[in-house]
Amino acid sequence: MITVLLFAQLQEVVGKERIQVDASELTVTELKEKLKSKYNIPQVDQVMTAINEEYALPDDLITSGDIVALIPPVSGG
Amino acid sequence: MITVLLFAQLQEVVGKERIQVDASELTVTELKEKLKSKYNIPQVDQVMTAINEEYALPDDLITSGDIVALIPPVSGG
Amino acid sequence: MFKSMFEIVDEPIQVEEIIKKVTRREAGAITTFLGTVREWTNGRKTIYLEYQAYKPMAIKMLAQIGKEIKEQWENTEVAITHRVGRLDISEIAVAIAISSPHRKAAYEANEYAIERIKQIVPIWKKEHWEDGETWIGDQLEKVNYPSGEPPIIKEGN
Amino acid sequence: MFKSMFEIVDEPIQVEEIIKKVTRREAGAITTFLGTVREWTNGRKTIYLEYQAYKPMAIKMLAQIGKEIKEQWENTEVAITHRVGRLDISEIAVAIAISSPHRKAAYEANEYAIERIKQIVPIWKKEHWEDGETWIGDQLEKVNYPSGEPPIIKEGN
Repeated sequence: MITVLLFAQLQEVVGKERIQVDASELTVTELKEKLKSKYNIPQVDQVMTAINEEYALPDDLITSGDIVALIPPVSGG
Repeated sequence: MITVLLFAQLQEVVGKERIQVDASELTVTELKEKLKSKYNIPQVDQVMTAINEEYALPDDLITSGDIVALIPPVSGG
Repeated sequence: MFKSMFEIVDEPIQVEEIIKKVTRREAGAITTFLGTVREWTNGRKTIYLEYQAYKPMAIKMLAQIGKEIKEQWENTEVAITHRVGRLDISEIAVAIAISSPHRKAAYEANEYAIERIKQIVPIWKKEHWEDGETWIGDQLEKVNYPSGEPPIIKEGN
Repeated sequence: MFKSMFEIVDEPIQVEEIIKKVTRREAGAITTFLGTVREWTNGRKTIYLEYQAYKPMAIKMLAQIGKEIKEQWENTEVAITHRVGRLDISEIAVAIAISSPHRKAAYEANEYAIERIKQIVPIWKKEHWEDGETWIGDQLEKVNYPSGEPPIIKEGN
């Protein structure tokens, strides 16, 4: 099981703060495809991803138990 | 009568915070010469001068009643 | 009491406290930057802002910025606090304090800190305008992964 | 109560007060610079500092710097307080606060302010070292009247 955290506009579009994805291993890109087909979030291509609080690359592997965050363009400061 | 204010090392060298100079009109340069001959302050050539709280040029005129300040290199901040 | 140098808080930011964190006998200069809620942006009136953070990662990224600064500017100390939740006009969203022996580094490092916050710290701002609301993103007008890489180098890479 | 934007004070400087003076609904950025008493300078240990000012002219010159800033950076607000008397290590000698709609101007104007203070404001610092004392001057390592002119243009010239 992979936990996916949502923030800002993504949280509002999906209506949830987190999604549980039933998978044991997949890449960031694969996860994004999965989320696109299951939820109506086209923005998912334009967000960065963090795995366990570290920024990740599209080919990075996510394994069961990981916490993934979808990170829309940040606007702090 | 012209009042001359002294600060920092000049105040310590002369041992006074102010000097009264008996003159009705003279230039900044003339005032400095007068001070050099009367008080032992060779540094006077290296200080800036203000007349009534405005920086002055060597040829600017000082008249009786003016307050002149001798301003050694500043070191605030 | 131990005070962390990098914090995400819900309450109003006390600037003096953050300055205290970086005050040291070696320092001759302390710069602070306060990001405050501005009423007007491009002719549009803001009523209030709402900030959301991915808190644990945001704190990590603030610490990362602190580390980058200490690598680039010798003998600096860095404290950054970002507030989340609802903020009214003129309230402080972020406070950055940098101390250093000399002023040049304190200015440069401070400006670097706010630039990096706007790049890598997972915090989002929602503008509540007179006539609507919107999440703000991509302030830097850059696409994501402009270099094809995330904006920080991971440890061990 | 009316608070002047440019002050010479004998008492410890309260940073929050100076920040309050420049806080405005139009501001999105406030920078502050604090000059603090550093213990070590070129391997020599400072015990304390003593500042002296030609107070009325110093206030005028601080106001002059504020004026120069407002001419160069649009929609900025400036407050500067300099302390005089005896200051111990880590105490604040000068505090500069600048607010502006955007951060770039707030940083630039702040750095300009401290540079100008070191050029034109009649304030002097006496270092009390472990092994002696001395009035500090000419920090910028320039001769006086480097251009043959005083460092500001007088009104009406």
